[in-house]
Amino acid sequence: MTEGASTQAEQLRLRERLAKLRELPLLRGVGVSGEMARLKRQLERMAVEPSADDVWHSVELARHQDRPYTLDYVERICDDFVELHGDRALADDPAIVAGLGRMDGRTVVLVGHQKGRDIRERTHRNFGMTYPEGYRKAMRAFELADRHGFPVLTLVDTPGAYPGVTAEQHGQGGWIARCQLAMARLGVPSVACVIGEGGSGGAVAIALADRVLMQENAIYSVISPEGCAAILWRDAGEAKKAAAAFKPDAVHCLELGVVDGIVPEPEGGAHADHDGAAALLAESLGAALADVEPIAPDERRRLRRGKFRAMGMYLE
Amino acid sequence: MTEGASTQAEQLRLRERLAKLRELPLLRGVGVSGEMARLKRQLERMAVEPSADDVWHSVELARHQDRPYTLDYVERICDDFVELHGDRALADDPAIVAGLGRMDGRTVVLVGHQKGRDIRERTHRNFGMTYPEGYRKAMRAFELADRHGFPVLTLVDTPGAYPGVTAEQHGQGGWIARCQLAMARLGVPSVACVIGEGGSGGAVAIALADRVLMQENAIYSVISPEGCAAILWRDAGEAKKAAAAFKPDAVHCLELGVVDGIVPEPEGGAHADHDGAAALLAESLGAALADVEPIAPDERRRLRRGKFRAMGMYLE
Amino acid sequence: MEGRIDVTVENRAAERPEGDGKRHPNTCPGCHSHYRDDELEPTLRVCPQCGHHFPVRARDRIAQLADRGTFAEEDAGLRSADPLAFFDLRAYTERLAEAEVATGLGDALIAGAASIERRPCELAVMDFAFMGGSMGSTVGEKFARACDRAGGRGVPLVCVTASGGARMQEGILSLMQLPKTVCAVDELHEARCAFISIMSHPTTAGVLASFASLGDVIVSEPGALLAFTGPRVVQQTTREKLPDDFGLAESNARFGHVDAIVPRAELRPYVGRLLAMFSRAA
Amino acid sequence: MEGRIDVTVENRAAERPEGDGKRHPNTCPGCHSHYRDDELEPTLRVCPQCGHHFPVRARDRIAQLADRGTFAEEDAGLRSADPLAFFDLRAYTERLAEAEVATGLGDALIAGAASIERRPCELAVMDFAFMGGSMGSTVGEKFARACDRAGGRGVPLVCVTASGGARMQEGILSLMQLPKTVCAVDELHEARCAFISIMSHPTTAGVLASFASLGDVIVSEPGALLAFTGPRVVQQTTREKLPDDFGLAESNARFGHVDAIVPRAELRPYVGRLLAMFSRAA
Ligand SMILES: [Zn+2]
Ligand SMILES: [Zn+2]
Repeated sequence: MTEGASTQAEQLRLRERLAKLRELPLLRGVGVSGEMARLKRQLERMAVEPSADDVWHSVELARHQDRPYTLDYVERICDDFVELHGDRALADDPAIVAGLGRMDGRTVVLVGHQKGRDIRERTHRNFGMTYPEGYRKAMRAFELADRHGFPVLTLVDTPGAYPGVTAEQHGQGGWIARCQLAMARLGVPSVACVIGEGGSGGAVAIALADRVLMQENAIYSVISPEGCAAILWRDAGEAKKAAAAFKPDAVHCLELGVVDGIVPEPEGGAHADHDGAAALLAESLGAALADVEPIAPDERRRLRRGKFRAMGMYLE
Repeated sequence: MTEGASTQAEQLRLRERLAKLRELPLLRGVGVSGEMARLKRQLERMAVEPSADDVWHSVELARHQDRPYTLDYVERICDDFVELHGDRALADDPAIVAGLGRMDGRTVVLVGHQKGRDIRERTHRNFGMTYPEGYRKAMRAFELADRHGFPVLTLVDTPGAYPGVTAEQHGQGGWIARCQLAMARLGVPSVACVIGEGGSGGAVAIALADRVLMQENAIYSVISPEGCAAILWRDAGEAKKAAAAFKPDAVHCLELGVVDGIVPEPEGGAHADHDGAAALLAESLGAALADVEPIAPDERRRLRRGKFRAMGMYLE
Repeated sequence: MEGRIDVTVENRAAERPEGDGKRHPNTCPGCHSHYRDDELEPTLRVCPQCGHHFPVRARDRIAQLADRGTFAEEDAGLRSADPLAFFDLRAYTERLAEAEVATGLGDALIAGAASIERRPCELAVMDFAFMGGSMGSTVGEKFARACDRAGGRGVPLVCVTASGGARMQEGILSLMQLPKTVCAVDELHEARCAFISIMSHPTTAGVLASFASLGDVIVSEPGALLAFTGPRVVQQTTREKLPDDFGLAESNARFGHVDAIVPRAELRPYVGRLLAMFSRAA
Repeated sequence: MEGRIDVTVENRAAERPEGDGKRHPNTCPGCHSHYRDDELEPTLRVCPQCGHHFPVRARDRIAQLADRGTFAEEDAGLRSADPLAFFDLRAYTERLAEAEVATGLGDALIAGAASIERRPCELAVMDFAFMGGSMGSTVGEKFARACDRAGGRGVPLVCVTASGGARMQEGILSLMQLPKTVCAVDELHEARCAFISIMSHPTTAGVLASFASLGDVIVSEPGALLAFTGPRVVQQTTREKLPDDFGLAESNARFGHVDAIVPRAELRPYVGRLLAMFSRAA
């Protein structure tokens, strides 16, 4: 790949453009990892509008059956992890994992969606699709974090909240809303990272954080490509076309100000190297946390709200 | 009834003894009602240790089928009342009523157990025996009160929390504990009144208040007389004997420092005159509220905890 | 991935308020009576035969709820942008223009100061006729500003929702209206102002999963569909047998999700009583 | 009142940990093996055949959990009063004296400073052998003081419960130990100290309905009965068909009420890990 002066200039322009869009430090994690080659590759990718193929590649990698899931990262990132179970009311939702973790010599509360690797676990984990009980478990963990001053880390990886009869009857919509509100109210710092599929309401329920990161090949979207295609193209087979239109890839999410930084993945994608992916994720989470920890709790909460209040584009 | 000098002296002694037991104003509501005759009658009753018959009379009146229930009081005490429904998770428990009420030109949050008058309503209200969902509804109302600075009033009238399979599975014990904790944390002032049966954990769940009152013929107890008799006397028929032994009547509860004041009832008991009973209750609730409202929230919370922390008798 | 189940906060054409769209909007789905517009106006668009609640357009709703002449609209000039240059079978900009022409509205939510039963409040009302009441950046921003104004004036916010969900043509930015409006409600809470959420038919997906569920008091109209995922999608994706009243207000009440189901004719005095409860002067 | 259903926070003779009391305490209810005390000691009183967890006396539990020699008991002199001069078939004072002689304990809870896996904590342990582990004023006061000491020293509180409920011989004062211990936990929260609640068999009624359920983390031993109302009373009063695992730890875990079921042999390292999580130095 040639790197002429014009590309350099383009990258610079892009960086400036992104920096203007958001007044937050860019590409947290990328710089920290210190790999100039990777930074270049990523900037190149960003300099050019990702093509429909690029976007679809992200969709495929985000859903790759070998992609690391929350617990794969937890066991690599944490020195110790004690999982907490149950919503104290009705159930323990296996599609969400919550617990206390030791990272860099301190305790954090970690919450994440959990998919299953084999058929049996997939079924058990309900493909990472949460019930209201899962959000209540998450909220209980958030409360614990707030009481003890533990930072909150969330890992987002779900096709979406489960669209079943019982889930609806137990208040799926309401608990997605209340889970967000609980995160908005947190006195402690919080960092979310989309590590695979950031599917709609089920994803954003645990992603209202001080910093929201996204892995290079993760997707974050209001609807699945298939769902979008089925509605707008009246043909679920047009998923690739739909994905290209609504742009769920990390670069576009960064450009739109939805995420604060992109977490690099090892060559070929996170599925190719779980350890490498975990190391890069840990670096990025740590850096993002270090970024928001010095801020006073009330001010941090104000900034957090301000950040989400600023999202969207409209004409006045 | 003769009122010789010795009885007078006895009453005085009793008052002093009670005042020492608790450093709270005594007999709130009695004085306010301004009826010297009733005050005398009550003091007389208190001067003499209530007999087994007196205690059993309370048990019978507390359970009297015509005794006013929470909603009977609400419609007489409140200028307007908007009931709130549901725990936002699973159900609306009809054994607990919660809502916003207008009283003396201001808004309060009112929570109370609700029994039914006829067979159909009794079944619907589950005889005033709550499920965990009922305590969650109460907690939601407490939260609303705290957010908006509304004082909390609770009316206690239950045989106890429902001892059923589903109730257990949904965490009966845990929610009784958490409901108490929610009341302990309240920033707003709170007053509870036992208006009928203060049955065990189901009752105390909503009775952790700044001031706890008890109607003259209400009972407040750790176990039903029948239950106690069945265990200790191995004969549920010995209920009267058991009641005399564990003393669930208002006078004993006041003497033991468990309640802060006794709310007088009309001649013959609350069931004989709902309007009269409501007027006396409203006066007492208002006076108790006025007593705790001027205290700063943090200090009030500290005092509330201190009050309950002081309960119990042991040898050191 | 095999057996993918599609889940979404998006509005679906399938979940239109009056079924498949073949029925005339003034033909009652409950009893099949047919009405002229002027016949339904005096009944607040409630079927005189069977009590079915027909949808109400935003301006009509305001006329039904607010004291005459008190509604002062704000942010009327706000319009949706097209951040993704979204084009499916048609361009998003084209759909927007068409919706504006058809409804006379700038987007799916109107907001402004009002008084209801002589109590001042901020009033925000959604209109399903504008692209299925879908929530994009403009709806989110207008709702958030309504929270700010309520907080600033120290009055309650009353909001009537009617929405198929997030507006997928704005992609991820439409999803971000969930946390955005949640944050706005949190700020309203901090200002100690009440939020009365009135869910009308249908209140679903992204709107149900954000501000609509955060009311201090949540009220619904009879028969309204209140569901994160609508019955058709649930049925299609899970093959479960659906209860007859799946997702309806009555089912939501039974499961503890709404404080009251209030028939339209009683809504105004009911809200008036609530505003009195939350009045600061009192 | 007709059809009265009896509900209570009281311990019932019927709900003894080892059934009807006819079985020898060292005969395993799971596999009917019989053991001498010295056979069960090395296994921490867990049946080597089937894994059944026999009850553990308070001092044995402390020996199992705390680092050797670190437990420093406090409030050992506290004794129950007899506020009601309670007399049923026998006097309460007589029952107390008998329990003290039989168990060598002042009441049903022991508390004091300790360290577990070299982490300092406050440790409170209940003993079912003392009047069914029932909670009267002394148990309530000792638990509350343990909260205070934990808060004062800035260390977590670890509490092992085993209780049939409130002690009815103290009447309403025993019920008041519920709000009292709840307030004590609230103060512990305010001091930002952790509370690790370990529920052993049985943790029921008033203890479950107060402090035991308020742990930051709630752990149970396998097979423990954790119920507000025990199976026999539920069966008698409601005539419902009870599930086989009614009220057991495993059922509680399924319904989301406990964070983990930890076999006794793993309890000490598990608590050690939790203490590390909540350690302030870290
Ligand atoms: Zn009709
Ligand atoms: Zn065995």
